[in-house]
Order: sequence, then structure tokens, then C-alpha cells
Amino acid sequence: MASLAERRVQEVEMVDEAEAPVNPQARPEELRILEALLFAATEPLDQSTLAKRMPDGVDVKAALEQLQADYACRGVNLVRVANKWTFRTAGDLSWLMTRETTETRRLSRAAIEVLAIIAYHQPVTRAEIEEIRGVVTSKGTLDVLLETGWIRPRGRRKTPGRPLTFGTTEGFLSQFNIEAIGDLPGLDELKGTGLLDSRLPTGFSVPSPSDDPTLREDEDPLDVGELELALAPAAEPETGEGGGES
Amino acid sequence: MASLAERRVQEVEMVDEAEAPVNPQARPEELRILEALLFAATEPLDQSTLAKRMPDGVDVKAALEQLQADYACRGVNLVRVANKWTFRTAGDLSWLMTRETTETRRLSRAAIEVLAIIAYHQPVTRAEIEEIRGVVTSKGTLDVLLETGWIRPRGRRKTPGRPLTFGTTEGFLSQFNIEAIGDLPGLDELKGTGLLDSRLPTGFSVPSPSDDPTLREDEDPLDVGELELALAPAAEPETGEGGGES
Amino acid sequence: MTAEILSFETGKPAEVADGELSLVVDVEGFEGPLDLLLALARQQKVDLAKISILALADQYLQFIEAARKIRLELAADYLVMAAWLAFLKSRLLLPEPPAAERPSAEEMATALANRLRRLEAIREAANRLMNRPQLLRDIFPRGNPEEIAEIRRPKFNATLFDLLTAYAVQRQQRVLRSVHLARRTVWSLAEARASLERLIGIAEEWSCLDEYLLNYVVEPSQKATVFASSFAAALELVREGEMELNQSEAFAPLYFRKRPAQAAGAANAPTAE
Repeated sequence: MASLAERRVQEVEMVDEAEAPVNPQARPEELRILEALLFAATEPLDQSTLAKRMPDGVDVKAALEQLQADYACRGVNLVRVANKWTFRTAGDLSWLMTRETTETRRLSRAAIEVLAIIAYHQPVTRAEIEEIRGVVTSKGTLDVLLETGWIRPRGRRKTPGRPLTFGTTEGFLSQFNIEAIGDLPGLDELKGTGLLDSRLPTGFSVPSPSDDPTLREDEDPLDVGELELALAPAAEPETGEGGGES
Repeated sequence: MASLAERRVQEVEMVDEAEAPVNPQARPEELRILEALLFAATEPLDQSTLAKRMPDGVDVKAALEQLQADYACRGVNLVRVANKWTFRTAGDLSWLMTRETTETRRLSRAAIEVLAIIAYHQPVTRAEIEEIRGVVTSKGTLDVLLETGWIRPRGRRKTPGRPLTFGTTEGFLSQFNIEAIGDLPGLDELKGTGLLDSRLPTGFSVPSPSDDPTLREDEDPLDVGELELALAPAAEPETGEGGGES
Repeated sequence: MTAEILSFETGKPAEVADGELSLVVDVEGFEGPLDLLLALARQQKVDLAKISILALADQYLQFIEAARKIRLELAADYLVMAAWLAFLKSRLLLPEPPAAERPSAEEMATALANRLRRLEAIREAANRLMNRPQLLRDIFPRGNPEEIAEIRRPKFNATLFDLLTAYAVQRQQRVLRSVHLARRTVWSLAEARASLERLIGIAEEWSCLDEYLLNYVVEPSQKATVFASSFAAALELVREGEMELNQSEAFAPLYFRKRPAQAAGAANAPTAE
């Protein structure tokens, strides 16, 4: 059966050789394959998905790094987001890229603050968010953020009232072009001040934000069906992982 | 009070500019712009559209040609379609852009019957199959069998009308887990397993099948080009001999 | 910047009637009392760690007092903070009571300064976050991703058993069909005669032909042909003098016996031939 596909490819190659003056072998095949796959994909691809399409014996990681270096100075860069690889237009060309069709989500100042607190303090409860901001968080603010798909309820804190804990999603990393949650801008400085510790005055242990879906010791899992209710939009990035690959 | 927020933003912007690690000036700006525009565009762009977004004084045509040359040996090529420019997967890598899914189909009873007769009585013509079965064989039944790759036309019988003779392929052997066609059970074995009635009249025989590709005395070879026509799938084992070893 | 003045009890944005909108203009842009404090602290233009909490408390209280004079509608949060700051101010101004169990006024002031620092830090982080190149705002994915074509490959299912069964069934269907037909139709005269000859060999006395035949015929479908052939054969045997037949009336059972060797012993017959 496979030979059918092979024959097709051979035909294509013959045509191309006749027409194109350039020898494709001038560039390592694994780089060409990676370029083609990553250019064509609609979603960022992880290394193992890429490896499946590569010839045997290729060091995919090394090839990806080589490709990233190749494109570093180009108008299109190879970036790593949430441990997946994708091509994106270079950040410094954003002035060029404004498209009237694109509607950028304008978040309220409150929503931006809450998002930042969730990103830097996750997992975090609504009460903890409010303690930092010194003001009650409106339901609407959280709803807007859940709708973006950038945050999700991840569990319940094992404290009286069992409040929801919130964290960020892969969509958040993708939106802000962050490779992993540890690469949040200014995180090291924040940790240095000790201000990330929710208890005052500053203590010794400075927690690091973590979007690791594994629940912490003081977190309970969400109840069955909870994700499907009002919080559904936030649950998408998780369930979407399987769907995206299919 | 708004000025407070503005001031903060300005400070942040300064920080971000200092962070940018790559020197974009390593590559001509017009090429970077073209790359980004063509990459992000939802449809092919023509030269004048591109020119509007470019800095003044840039020779867009020359830049496009330069970019085309840059990408000629890559996995993604800059191609011109209907006088518009777009990135496309390199032709020789188009096989990457397909995903094969298998769907399991059951063979019809008629198809299994025809296949069985071809297996035992090969090389056999359609008329001979019909004589044994006592019913006309539909074109569809043979087509399905050819699609399975388990049978192939192997020659033409040297009789009026020169009908095609059919035989089984290596795919047939592997599908039914038979080492050689001669291992198909004979008369006594079929009787022993109860598949054949033991009271069959004398003179009833089951042939000893042979799938030897060598044409028999009453067979002519297939005409040149016949393999590539409608019967292509069945022809695989012949043409595939070279490909299979590669 | 949208104002989000929140009611202390409900946590929902305070509803402000259109007519009163102008009254809240002065606090628009503040995200609660901490935000207001931070803005005031910023006006001191010093490091938040070195800020004078006392001076800050004074500024806040003056602001609240001014707001109350013009009957500005303030969320309860602001008033609670004002009360707390008034208390803190009095504690800071009075000499510290010895061996206090509760936190000292200095500790409370430091805690407030730290809260302000933390809020400011997270705001700066938020701004840096929002100023990152964002997807679909600053940076873009491939605008026209290429479709991954799906090739459906049929996989056919058939087992060797299917194959052999199909073959055996077809072959013997053709062969056995003709054999059956021959057996059913041809119960030849010769066959019938041979059977009757075997029968009369043991039938010294009158016997019912029908019963014999019924015993002999296994398949009901062959009944007619067996009767017909047997009757014809019987008549032939009678003509040859091998057997005798007897029937009392039409459609009555036929009786037969081997013809006695001592010529025609018709006297013993139940009825005449």
C-alpha cells in the first residue's frame, strides 16, 4: 500500500526536478521537513509529534534548535510556547501587522490585574486575589478572564468553604508568547523582593507560580461536572489537547 | 490620575526594549517585512499590496525574488500563484501534508467467493469464475478485490477475446497468513475439517493452486501500460518489487 | 481605564444613577482604597519602603474628608480604610504601651507599606505582561495554514476461514445440487423391481404393500415416485408369475405375497384377483 504514496512522491519529484533549478538537497532534509510541518500546522506542535514525521535517527531537538537559530533574525521566528513549537511573526514587526480585522481583546484594568495575580501567584483563590488588590473582585471580571481561556479553575483549596483555585492555561502562554510559566516577565525580580509570598511581612520561602496541572497538597480536585458548568470556557484548553491533535 | 498609569507603561516599554535579545538588523528589513506579511496573510498577496506596507524606496520586485531564492531550498517555498505571492510547502514534501486513516471494511460474500475461486483456480478468467459460481460476477466485486491488492490481473488467456487472467498476490498470502499458496487446504483437508461434504461424487476435485508469476502456455503477457490503468492497485506487487527493497 | 467602584457587601459594581455620575468622577480610576493609597504614595515620590505612613494616612483622610464634604458617594471599603488609618495614625502618634500583645503600630505601618509595595509590584508585572508581544495583536501565526489532507485507506477484513468456507460451499453446492435431483426423481423400475424382489423373498403370507413401501421410503417427498415405480414393477412381477396382488376395492390397500410354488392357489386368496 505504501508504495502508492511513494510512487506519487516520485512523480512529484520528477516534475519538480524538471522545473525547479534548485537542488533541495542543499539543505538538510530534517530542517526542510520541520519547516514544512511547522509552517503548515494550525497549532503549535510538540517535539514528539514532529518526531513521528521525521526520518529515523534524526536528533529532533537539535534540529529544532538549529531551525530556531536560522530564523532568529528573520521576519518569522520559531518560538516555543508551552513546550510546543510554532512559527510566529517577529515581535518587533508588530507595527506592520495591524490588521483591521483583528479585534484585540481589551481587558479592563481590574481584569489585567487579576490575570497578573493569577499568573504570578497560581494556584490562587479569589480571596487571595482580593487581599492583594484590597478590593472585591466582581464576578464579571473573572467571567471575562475565563472567557478568554487564559485562566481556568484548577481545584479547590482544602480550607473552610473549599474555595476554587485558579491557574493559567496553555492559551495564556500562547497569547503572551511565554515558553513556560517560569519565564513570566520580571518573575525573578518579584521573587527577589519576596513580595510574591502572600504572607506579610516577607518570609523566607518565596513560592514560584506553577501551572502544573498536578494539584498541590492543599488542593482538592474539582467536583465532577464542575468544569462543564459556568466555567466551561476555561476548561477548553485542557480538553482541547486531545482534540487538537486529532 | 491617568498620568500615573501612563508613566508606568512608559517605564515598562523601556524595559522591554532592553530585553530584546536578537539583533534584527542582521537581515535586510525589507526581507523581514516580506516574510512576516506573507507568512501571516490569509491569502496570497500581490506585489502592489506588499509594496504599500514596505518602507519607501524599496525595490519590492527584487526583494521578492531575493526571498524566493532564499526559500528555494527550504521546506517552504515562496511561490507565485496567479501573480500573487504566498508560502507553500515544498512540492517534494507534499507527502507530509497527508494523514492516512484506515477504515475497516468487510468484504461482501460475493467478493469472498470470487477471491476463493481465484485463489484455488488461478490463473482464472472472469468467465471461468462465473462458470464455477453459476452466477455472473459484477464489475464492482472485481474492483473491490483489486482494491484490496490481494488479486491482480496476470496475463491474458490465449482464447478468443483474450480475457484477463487473475491470480493472487503476496498481499493475499500475508493477509491470510499463508506461507505459500500451495498451503491452501486440498480436497482431503477440506473434507477433514467438515467444510466439504464427504459424499461428494467421484471425480470432484480441488485444484492445487499455484501463484507462480511465470505465465502459462495459454497465457499472453499483459499489454504495455495496462498496469497503470484502472488496475493500478493490483499491479503494485509487480512494480513495487523495486520500491519494496529501497 | 474603566472605573470599578465596588459595593462592599455585594461585590458587584455599585449602581450609580445617571444624575449622580458627576459625583464619583473624582474616584474614577481607583481600584479600591489600596489603589487610592498607592496613588497618594506615588505623589510622595519616594521609595515605598521609605514612605511616611503617617503622612500617607493624613493625605488619605483629607481626601475622604473632602469627598464627604461634597457628598461624594464612596464605597464602604474606602470608609473602612479611613477608619483603620485614623486608628493607625493615633497609635503612631501616641507612645507605645509597654508589653503590647497586639502588633505594634510600627509593624502595622510596615505591613501596610508592604501591601502597597506588593500591589505596585504586581501592577508592574501586569504591565510588563500586557506589553509583551501578544498573539494576534503584535505577532501572528501562519495566516493560511495548509490543510492536512486525509487519505482514507480501506482495510479489508476477511479470514482464511471465510475464504475456505466460501470456496467449499460454492463448489459442493454446484455438485450436490445435481446429485440430489437425480436421486429424487429416478426411482427406476429396475430399482423398484429389485426392491420388491427382495420383499417378496420374505413375504410368504399376504402382506400390505403400502406398509412395506412406507417403511422403505425414508423421504416423504419420494413417496409418489416410489409408489408409482413399485406398482408398475409389481404388475410386471405378477405378469411374470413371481407374485400375487390383491385389492378388495378401489383405493383399498394392496396386498401381495410370493406366488406359491404349487401353482395358482387362488382358493386361499381373500378375494379373487
